[in-house]
Amino acid sequence: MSEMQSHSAILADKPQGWNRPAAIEPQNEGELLEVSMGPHHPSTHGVFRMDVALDGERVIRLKPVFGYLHRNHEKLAEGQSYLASMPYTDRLDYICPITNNWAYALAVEKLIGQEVPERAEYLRVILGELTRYQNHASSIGFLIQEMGASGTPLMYAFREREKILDLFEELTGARMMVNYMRFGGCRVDASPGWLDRTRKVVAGLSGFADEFDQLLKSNEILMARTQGVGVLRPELAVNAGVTGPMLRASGVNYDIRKVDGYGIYNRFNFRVPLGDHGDVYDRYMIRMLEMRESIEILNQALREIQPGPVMDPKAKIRGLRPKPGEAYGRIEAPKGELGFYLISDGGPNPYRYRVRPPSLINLTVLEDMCLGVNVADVVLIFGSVDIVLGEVDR
Amino acid sequence: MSIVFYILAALTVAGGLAAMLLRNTVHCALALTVAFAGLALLFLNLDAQFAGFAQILVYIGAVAILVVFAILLTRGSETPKEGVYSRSWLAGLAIAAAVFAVLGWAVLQSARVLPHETAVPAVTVQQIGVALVGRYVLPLEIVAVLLTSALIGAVIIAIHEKVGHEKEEHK
Amino acid sequence: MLGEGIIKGMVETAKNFFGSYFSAERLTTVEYPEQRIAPYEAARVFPFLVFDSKNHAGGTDWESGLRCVACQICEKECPPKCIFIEKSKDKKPDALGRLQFYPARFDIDISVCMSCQICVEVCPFEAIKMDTEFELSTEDRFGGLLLDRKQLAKSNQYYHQIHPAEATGVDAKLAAEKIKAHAKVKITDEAKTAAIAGAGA
Amino acid sequence: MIDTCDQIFVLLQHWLVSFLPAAWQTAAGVLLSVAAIVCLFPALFALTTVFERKGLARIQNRLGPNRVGPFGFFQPIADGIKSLTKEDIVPLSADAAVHFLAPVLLVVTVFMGFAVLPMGRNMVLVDLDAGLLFYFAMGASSELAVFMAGWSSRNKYSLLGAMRAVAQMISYEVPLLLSSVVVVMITGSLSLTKIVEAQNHYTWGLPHWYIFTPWGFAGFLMYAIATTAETNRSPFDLPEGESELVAGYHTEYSGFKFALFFLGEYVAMFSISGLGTTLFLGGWSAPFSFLTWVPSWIWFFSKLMLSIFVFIWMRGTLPRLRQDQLMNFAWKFVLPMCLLNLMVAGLWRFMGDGWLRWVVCSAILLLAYVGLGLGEMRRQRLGPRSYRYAE
Repeated sequence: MSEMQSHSAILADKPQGWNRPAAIEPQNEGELLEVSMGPHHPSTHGVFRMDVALDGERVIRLKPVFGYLHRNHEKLAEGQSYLASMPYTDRLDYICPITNNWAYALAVEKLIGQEVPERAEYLRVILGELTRYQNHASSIGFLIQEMGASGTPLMYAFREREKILDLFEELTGARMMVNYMRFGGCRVDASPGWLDRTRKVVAGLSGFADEFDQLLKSNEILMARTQGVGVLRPELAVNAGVTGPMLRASGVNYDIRKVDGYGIYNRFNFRVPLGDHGDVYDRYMIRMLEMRESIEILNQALREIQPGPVMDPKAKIRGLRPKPGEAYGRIEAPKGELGFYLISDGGPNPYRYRVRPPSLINLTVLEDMCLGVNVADVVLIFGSVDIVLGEVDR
Repeated sequence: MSIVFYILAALTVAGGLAAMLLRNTVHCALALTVAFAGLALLFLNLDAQFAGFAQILVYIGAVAILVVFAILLTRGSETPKEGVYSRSWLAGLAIAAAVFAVLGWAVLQSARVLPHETAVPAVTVQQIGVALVGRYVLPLEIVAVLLTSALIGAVIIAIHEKVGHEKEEHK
Repeated sequence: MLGEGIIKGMVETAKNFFGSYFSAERLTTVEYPEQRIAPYEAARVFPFLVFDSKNHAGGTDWESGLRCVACQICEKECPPKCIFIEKSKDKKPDALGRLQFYPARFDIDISVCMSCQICVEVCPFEAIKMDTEFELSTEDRFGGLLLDRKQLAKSNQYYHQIHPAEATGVDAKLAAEKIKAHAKVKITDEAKTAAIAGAGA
Repeated sequence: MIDTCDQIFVLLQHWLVSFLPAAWQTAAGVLLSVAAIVCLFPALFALTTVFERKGLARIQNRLGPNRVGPFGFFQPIADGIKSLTKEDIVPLSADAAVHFLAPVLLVVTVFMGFAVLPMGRNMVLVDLDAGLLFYFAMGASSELAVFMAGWSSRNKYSLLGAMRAVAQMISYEVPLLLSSVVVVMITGSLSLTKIVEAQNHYTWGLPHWYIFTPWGFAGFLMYAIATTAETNRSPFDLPEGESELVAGYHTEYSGFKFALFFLGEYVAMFSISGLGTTLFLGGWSAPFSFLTWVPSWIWFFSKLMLSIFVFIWMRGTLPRLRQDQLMNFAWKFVLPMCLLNLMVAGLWRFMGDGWLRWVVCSAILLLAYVGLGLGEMRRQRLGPRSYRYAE
């Protein structure tokens, strides 16, 4: 009871202009059913907790509680060399380690002024888009799983993901903890055989997207469950710093691949799908459409990639001592804007190391989307945010 | 009067008593279900299949569930501290006695009118149906209209309450 | 609408149901203990120490053939700090014939190791490599997972077996270095004699 | 010979009973049949669990259980031993008596339903005049068991699950009854044996099953929807929706009591599929007149297993509805369709033979289906969307 009151006190303290939906006043405080969903609830993607106050099955209050998976990532990184943090970035968003590597490498390269050879850039794009594809596929799978489809779409997604992970393993030696990128390129070169196998896998990916569409796109139950549920208005999304497919599903055209054109993204032709409603269905569909755009980029990259070095021969791997300064490297990770902010004081370790995790920042709007909905929709909205607890808690 | 009748009667009465005397309201409701079941079994014992099964379907399947639902929705499942017995028990007793008197009178009246038959009449469902829409169609329709209007009334009351709450919320 | 989406989905699952009996594309499961897939050459699990069985010191045992010279770079660079090295007091000749320290103790706690391969990358002596052995479960949670240098030592042949292409490259590189070093030694020797001769003259 | 095969279980029972004194024969016969049902359906349950797991696995491109016995078929035995030997945990604050009674009551009521199901020619335990009513009375009582389980556990998830389950079962009881009533209207009897007999005729080798009439088809669809909801199967499995409520009303049950719930659920599925078979799919009658030599019980059980297969198939495909959508669906779509179907069945009865009644009845039902469905979708603003691209 006291916790509830203290929570309403926090609500009252929210700054003006936050555009929070009018807090729903329960008819009778005593009749609220307080349920602590998590940290070992089946649908919280690991160890996440939601303190939910229910009036019947309607959500009156929702307080996200995280930190159960806190591993002190940022402080650890400040105590060790620049290189030693690279394998730890794999473990942030462990569904898509490649993009984490990329963002960190980008930040350090900015800090030390390092150039990246062209073939390495192509490899980064290929791996990054494969990562995006498998992340979107499995996140949709998890979403439908939470809707109660006994895991069928998830298993299909994992079947495709398996093929992509096999490619990762062949190239980098590990399926998930790839530790692939280095400051100034990539760790190992891709063999022509690997590129051929990748082309073969990519050729099969659109068939999988079609299968997924066939299975779910026009399913009436899916529409009934997701359309109009968990609407995120574009103003709120922008104010809260939401990025990635979630922001684009709310209709805001913001894709860092287009905005920054980091790496060599401005060489590729691809479109950015936008949603008009900002509900769970839009988030689902935007991910589906982005998967198809990823296939486009992959086809172009695999066509254009040329032989060459994958690592700048002058680049130092270990013993980096950047000049004092700061750098912010950001990429369009599958979940949103992933940024690494580094301050160097000239020493071998970063003075400050900060991650901007898209999962955490996208999660901050959870309560706003969940107020007033049925408790069954909470897990759905939560699933549509697409988070990985490793990145939220770090 | 066979031994089965006495067992069933004892079950029914025990269920009824427990429904009155138990402290936990949900237990009371469950005990009431036992009484309903006993009654249904009594009907079956009399070879009145339709009445017996209808009793189970309606009373156990619907009424008992509605009772427990109502208890849960009003948060009555916790045992009140000040005891479960109503202070106006005297009035309740009077009403119960009056109802009992009326029922007893009716039973005695009908017993006098009906001829004493030893053989149990075999009543099929079809006969019941024909009787309901034939000879007793008027009472059936009256009851139906009454129930429907009660249903509509309940819905109207519920809608009014909900609208009122929403207005308060908007303020 | 009106249920045709549901029927479409049902058709799709039926296709997958029957497809899984015929198409290996669909049924990707490998029944692990009975069926195994060969690990990729790049696969990495935990590090091991390479020793040359026919080595410079003339010995064939693992101890004298270890390439590691206890420079402790890997210990320093290891992100989770799972490597512990104790430098020897005395020196032994290394692969190039130079006198070097050797690890008196070299422990890796594989319960801490995260298989990141950074030790391999930073090692200038090609002494530490990644193994592909993954069935390492043990009943002893602490002692059993703390590998000492004897457990870590694997022969160069083994290295060739698990990473053939990479090992060949490493061997070639080492051989080139050896030739270079010998040449250097010769040059320095010649220079020395020349200097002595010069001094004499 | 064919007759012997057909009646083999009946003859077996008579033969076994004939060893007893005449006074005991009736009672012994009943006991024997009860024992047969009580043994058969749990065995079928065990088989179904393994089929379900393997079938779902194949739908999801997995292998499914394959470790215990050949192709994993001894898995249910292992599961059974496990659940028997597991500790029976009763939460400290639970209402112990009610907590214990709930699974027992559930299993008892669920098994009672089989008493009136004709599983073959002359194979019915009690041929009640009001058989259908008996069946529904038993089905309705199982709701109480679910409520007792949820309430007595003193767990919020259990209680929410129980409330959902009971609300759902009550709501779908109405369409279930109404969709069955059409059959009663046409047959003019509540006795399930008479209903099967009425369907056991053939024209041009094709059977007169009720599903092959417009009202029967519509009734069967509504019945199928209602049974799926009634047995808490996907897509109506909200009461145990694990992503929301962990396990619903049996969250706090472990060991053998949990196994009883599991058993009760599956046996309810069998019995309600059996009833659907009896009402709409001709019960034990053969699908073609030239196949009537196959024993009747084989037809009954193959139809039963077919419906179980469809249950599993749906579970592998469909996501779950939400509580309010479930209720809306019941009251705004299934119920009106059932009521309309009642009228159509009356029309069918009084229009007499001829093609006209086929056209009229089908047209009415089809129009109502499309109209109601589209109207509902439009009202809730559901539908496929198109997306724009930013270049």
